Amino acid sequence: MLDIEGLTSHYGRIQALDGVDLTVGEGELVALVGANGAGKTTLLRCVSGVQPVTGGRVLFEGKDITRASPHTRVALGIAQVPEGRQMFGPLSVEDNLRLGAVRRKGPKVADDLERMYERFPILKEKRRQPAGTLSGGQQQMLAICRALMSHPRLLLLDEPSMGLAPLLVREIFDTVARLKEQRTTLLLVEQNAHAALGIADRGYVLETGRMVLTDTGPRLLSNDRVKEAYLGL
Amino acid sequence: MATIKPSGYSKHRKKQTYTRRLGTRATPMQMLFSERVGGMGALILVIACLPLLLSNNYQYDVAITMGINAIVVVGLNLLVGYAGQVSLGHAGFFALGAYASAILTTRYGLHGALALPAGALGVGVLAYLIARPILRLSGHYLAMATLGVGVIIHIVLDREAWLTGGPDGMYVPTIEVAGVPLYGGAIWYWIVAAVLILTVWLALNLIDSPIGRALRGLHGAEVAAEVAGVDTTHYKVMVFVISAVLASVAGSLSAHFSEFVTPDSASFFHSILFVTMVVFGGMASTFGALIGAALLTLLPQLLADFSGYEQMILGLIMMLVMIVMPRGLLPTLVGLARRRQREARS
Amino acid sequence: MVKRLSHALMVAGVVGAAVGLAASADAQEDPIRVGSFLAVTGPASFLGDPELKTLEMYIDRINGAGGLLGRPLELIHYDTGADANTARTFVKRLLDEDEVDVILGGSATGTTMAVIPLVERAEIPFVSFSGGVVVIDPVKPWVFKTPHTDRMACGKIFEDLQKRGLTKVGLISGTGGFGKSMHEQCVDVAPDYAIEIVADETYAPSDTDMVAQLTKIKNTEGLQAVVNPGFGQGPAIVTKNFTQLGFDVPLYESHGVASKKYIELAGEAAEGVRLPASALLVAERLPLDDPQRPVVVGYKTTYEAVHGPGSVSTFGGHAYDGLMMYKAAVEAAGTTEPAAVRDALESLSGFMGTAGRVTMSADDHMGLDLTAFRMLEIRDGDWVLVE
Amino acid sequence: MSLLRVEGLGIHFGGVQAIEDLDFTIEAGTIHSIIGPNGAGKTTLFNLITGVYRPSAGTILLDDTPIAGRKPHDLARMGLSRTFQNLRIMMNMSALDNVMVGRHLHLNRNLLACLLRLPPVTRGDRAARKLCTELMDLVGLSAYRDADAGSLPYGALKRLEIARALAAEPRLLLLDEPAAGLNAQETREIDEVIVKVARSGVTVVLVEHDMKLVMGLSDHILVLDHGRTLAEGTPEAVRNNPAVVAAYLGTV
Amino acid sequence: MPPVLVELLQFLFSGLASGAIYALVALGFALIYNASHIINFAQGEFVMLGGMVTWVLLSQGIDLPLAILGAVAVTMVAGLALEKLAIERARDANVVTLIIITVGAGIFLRGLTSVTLGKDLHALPAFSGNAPIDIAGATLMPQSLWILGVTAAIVVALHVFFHYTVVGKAILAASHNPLAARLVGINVNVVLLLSFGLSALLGAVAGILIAPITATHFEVGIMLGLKGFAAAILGGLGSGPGAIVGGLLLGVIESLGAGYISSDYKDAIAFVVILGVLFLMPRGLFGKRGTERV
Repeated sequence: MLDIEGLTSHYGRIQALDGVDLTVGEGELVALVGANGAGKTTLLRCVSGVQPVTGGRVLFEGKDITRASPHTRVALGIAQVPEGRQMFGPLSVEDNLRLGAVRRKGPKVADDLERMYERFPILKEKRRQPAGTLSGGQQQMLAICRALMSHPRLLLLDEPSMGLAPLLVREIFDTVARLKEQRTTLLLVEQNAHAALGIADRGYVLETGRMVLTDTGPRLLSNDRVKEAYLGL
Repeated sequence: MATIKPSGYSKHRKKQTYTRRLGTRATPMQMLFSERVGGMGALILVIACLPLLLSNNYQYDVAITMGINAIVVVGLNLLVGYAGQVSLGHAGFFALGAYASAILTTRYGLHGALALPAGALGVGVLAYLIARPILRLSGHYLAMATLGVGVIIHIVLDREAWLTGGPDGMYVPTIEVAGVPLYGGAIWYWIVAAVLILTVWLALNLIDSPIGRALRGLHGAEVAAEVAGVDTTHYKVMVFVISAVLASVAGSLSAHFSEFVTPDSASFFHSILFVTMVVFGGMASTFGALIGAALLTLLPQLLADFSGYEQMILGLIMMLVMIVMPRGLLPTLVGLARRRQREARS
Repeated sequence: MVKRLSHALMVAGVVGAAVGLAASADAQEDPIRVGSFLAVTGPASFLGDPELKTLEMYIDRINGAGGLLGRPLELIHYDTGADANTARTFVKRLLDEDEVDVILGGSATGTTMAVIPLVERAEIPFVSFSGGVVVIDPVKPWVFKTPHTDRMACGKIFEDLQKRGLTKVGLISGTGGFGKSMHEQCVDVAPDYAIEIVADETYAPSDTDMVAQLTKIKNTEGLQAVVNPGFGQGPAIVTKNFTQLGFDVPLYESHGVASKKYIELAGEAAEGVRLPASALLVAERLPLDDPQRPVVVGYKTTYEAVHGPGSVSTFGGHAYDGLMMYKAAVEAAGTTEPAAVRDALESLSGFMGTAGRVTMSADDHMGLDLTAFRMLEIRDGDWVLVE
Repeated sequence: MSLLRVEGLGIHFGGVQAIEDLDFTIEAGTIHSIIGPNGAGKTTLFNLITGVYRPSAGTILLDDTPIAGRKPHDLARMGLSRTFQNLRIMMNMSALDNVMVGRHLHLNRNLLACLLRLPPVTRGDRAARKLCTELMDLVGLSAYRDADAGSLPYGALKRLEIARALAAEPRLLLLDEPAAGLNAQETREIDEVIVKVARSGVTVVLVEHDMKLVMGLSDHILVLDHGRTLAEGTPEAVRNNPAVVAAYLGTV
Repeated sequence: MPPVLVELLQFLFSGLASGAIYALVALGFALIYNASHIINFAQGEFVMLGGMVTWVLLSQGIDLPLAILGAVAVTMVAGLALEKLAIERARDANVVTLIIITVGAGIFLRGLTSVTLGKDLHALPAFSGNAPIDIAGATLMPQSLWILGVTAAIVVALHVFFHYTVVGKAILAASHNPLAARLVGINVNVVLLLSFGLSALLGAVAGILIAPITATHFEVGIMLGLKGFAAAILGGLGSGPGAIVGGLLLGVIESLGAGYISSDYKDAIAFVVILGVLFLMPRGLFGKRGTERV
């Protein structure tokens, strides 16, 4: 579904990605792990089109989208839950959700809204409140729901558990697992490599802008090099 | 009280040989390229050689105006560029300095050499009084408040005709030192040059000191600077007063040199012009400020022959330069040069 | 990158062209250099604009007729934007770089005053187009001026009030240089005409509404007339607000609004407004035997032929007078040598300009008297002589 | 005598009571952790202690001196220092200069001396530069000595904050989620740094979600929930407290 | 009614009419600020263009309503061009740089207008005549009613736009968090373009409404732009209600200041009041007050 070939990206003079290859198949959950500054977030930003690509290609369902604008990518079915939630703080919870569907037309938006509220009743309860007043965990739920409102075929999740208490971390991973069961294709970036690789079909390890390892989730979990570097074992 | 002795912390610490920036003295080559030595040297050289190119009073006039503007802009750069506090009202302080000199000499018979520091002192006190409430504001609110202060100063200077001569301005008598009247481009060129060199030297010193780091620090992350013990309000007020005093000194020089003052020197557009000079040359770059002041003083003179089209061209140049080089001339050029150097090396 | 480069090239091109133009300026053959600095932009642009147009037009005509003393005139002009500091720098440029033989200009009193020390030191004759009495009082050896003074305008208005038996006057003045200066002169000469200022308000030149000030004036006990020293858009707004509030006393404007533009801007509200102005505005209505008629009709026809009917203003006339006075002085002196021209200007006698008959002397560098002003009234959208 | 004592502390924003009636003490020379679910008020508590916020109720005593409502820079003078959960790095300066700002209070800040660059200023700066470089080495930033702060990766910036806080030679150091966003390897390094700092006699207060780090380091843990104390005690006691497990850790 | 009250009423009328114009200009500032966090110092030039282009079209013999539409269209094109050619290319520059760019744009537009349309003052005819309306002894021009009415209509329209349409909400979203807006598929460039277009529209309308009262020329936007900025700040940047209240308040303060205190110092009085408000409420009357999260 998603093919990244030889992707290169720079922040000013600093090279963030250096010839990265990555593939996500239909219905797969792929985890991307690596140290801070390895370029994981940059990679997701490149896929969403909010970070300029200086080399290589991004293919979505075989179509070259390297130069496509972010909003056409959303229309094509790529949605991202960004690092740090990125709420529209002063807007209400419901407005945040509706804006998730900004690229879609038709009356079905209301149905989707109900479905999201069913999944996380707390959001329904607070739907008139400004999103900025929610707790970190609720914001993370909202961020996921907002991304789902666009009916993505590929969902990019950037550090969904960052800064959350253990209980919430578990809930987030449950949600991710549930999305996977519903055949949503997922690309997950996580600091919490153990948890991420635990539920992933396949994993990639990124190190200072280069892809150094790829394998199935369980095999990476038992890989000594990964253990040493990221799992603290 | 517990103190940290980092050297005792780590067993694994390798023996450090400190690089050139630390502890020991810099090599002569590094000295040459450092801002303080190399930059000051270049500035003095340019100032010393420029008169060779100046053939008449008008050209001296332009050069002197550059110098006077540069004094304001170096000061304003401390506030806007380094400390990150916008001011759209500094022409007000400039004009107050000019009027202080004009009024104290004509109406109270004070000597110009005394009127200048007296004006600077007055402006310093005024700036100190308004700085505290104003600098609680930030961003565009601060811009508005400083703009308001400038406008109020402008209106007062314009309306109180009994003291200031009103909208038509007032004359300032020629200063005499030991019976010699200070008149003419050549004399004022050197006076302004001396003050400018002193200003630049003080500014460079200040920036590279604990106070300078505090200023840059509160610009970069105000709360972090505050918890590191930087009394941010105190330093904002300090740098606001310093920049206002420099503007006042430049205003006094301008009054005595041009022997005429007008309330227009307090106008909003004059303030904008000063800020434009800071940004043009490059924020947080003292030599950038000098270049910005020089270029924007020269520009209207160059455009004077495009009768009718000056405004269009001036506006266009302002936009283009800022779009192409948002960081300003000097930092952009230095960045380019560095990149070229790196590329050459690799 | 290409885009950026092209931007940079454009900037470089503009600067380069500027330098080139400056360098080519002295290529011509021994012309008489007429320097000028006018407020072509900025708040006084309606002064500077017709002044510059007049200078350009008449210098072409003089050159077309063989020049002055057989030499062509060359106009070197800089726009001051009405800023005094800019004016100073440009006058230095005129004096030192362009080495002009005479300076004509200074649209406003402020810019004129700012440059007087420079021309006095340089000893170059300077004819100003500004209205303030301070320009020539006290007399400065090298400085002359063409328009009537604001003091005279006040006198003319008060004279008219006296004739109508009105003594209690409300003033509403612009805070610009012109309004401020005329306000002072009016307050100063009022006692001479037994006029009492009963209300005294101001407005800023860029204000959009003067109802508050006029309401205060209207509510002043015993008010018999309102006088509005000021120029630009302000007086037109004052006039409209004046009508809106339903005043039942006459409104006097100053010579600062003496152009058709004022009537156009104020519309019907201008009906019945009186103002002192030069004969130029009523050129065709002057009696055929009026000695000023040929001059004003001539200038008006020439100007309007180029810039459209109704475009003439007294401000352009000031520039015409200045240029023609210089021409007369050079012809009288037979040289452009500054001191000789200065002396010739000072001894100019009976020169007929658009402002009136000019007779200079060592202690009068304007040479006009009150008779040069005509009292006009606006009727049916046109000027009418009151006398 | 405890180093820091908090009594009846409370603050509300608009209608929301973020911290309510909070009491606790911190003994000198210990590592003290504050944990709790998101929105429990941990960062708010830090902001109250360091003077960023002014409490609506209660007192904070440092060495028995009330400090509630004092400006952060005053508190820095009294030996308080902290890092930020959302990094507050001076991106317009070099990494080393960031640490040098932390050294501010120990340097000559006389305006005249700075303007004229008198010897005390240059001497002080030289010594400070040496010390700050050593601090950067200590937290593992040797590679970034001459770098601009803007070019440092996230993990390095977290350490830079710690180095800056240490440069002030604090008695009480408050670390707000020092391990958030770090991987296991990096977390382990931060862990070592904290131990070193604590061993040198600095009292450390820690807000952190990484339970392994918290349990391993802390002498004492305070668990907050909805701005109130949920539990308090040794790591062992907290781990076995059923209320904590229910509200925060979940069934293990 | 006692004369004192009639006088007060008269001051209020005149203050509200000027204030409504300031409010429209301030709304233009707020719109662009909301979408981009830029203060557009060329806003006053939109006001100028509205009046000047209407005059040009009228002088070509075009009917007033058509001339107004034409002027609004031309001004909007100028606004869109400013965004497309300048702002979009300099989005990441800092506040002061952007201020300089928009100031430069203002100077350029003034220069362009003076070169193409001349430097003369021009009058526009009042929309419904010049017969003053008497209300309880105080008078009001029909044009002032137009100003107040159109301003009210625009305020209502903007309210509906931002609270009940997805496009309006998308603008708010993009203003608050551009990254997130791009990630949910909002075309941020279109939002920016839209806000510059809208803001140019507001400016043009203000310029057309006031031109019959004050006349128009190529520099008329300088002071109105500055007053609009002051009003926007007074109300609290980015707040719609703030811009309106700020504008009306500024107009009334000026009018009362000129009437009761000193006409010489009426502008200074207005600025003193604004400074006073800012000292007490550093984010203006309606600005977001939330404490910064650290």
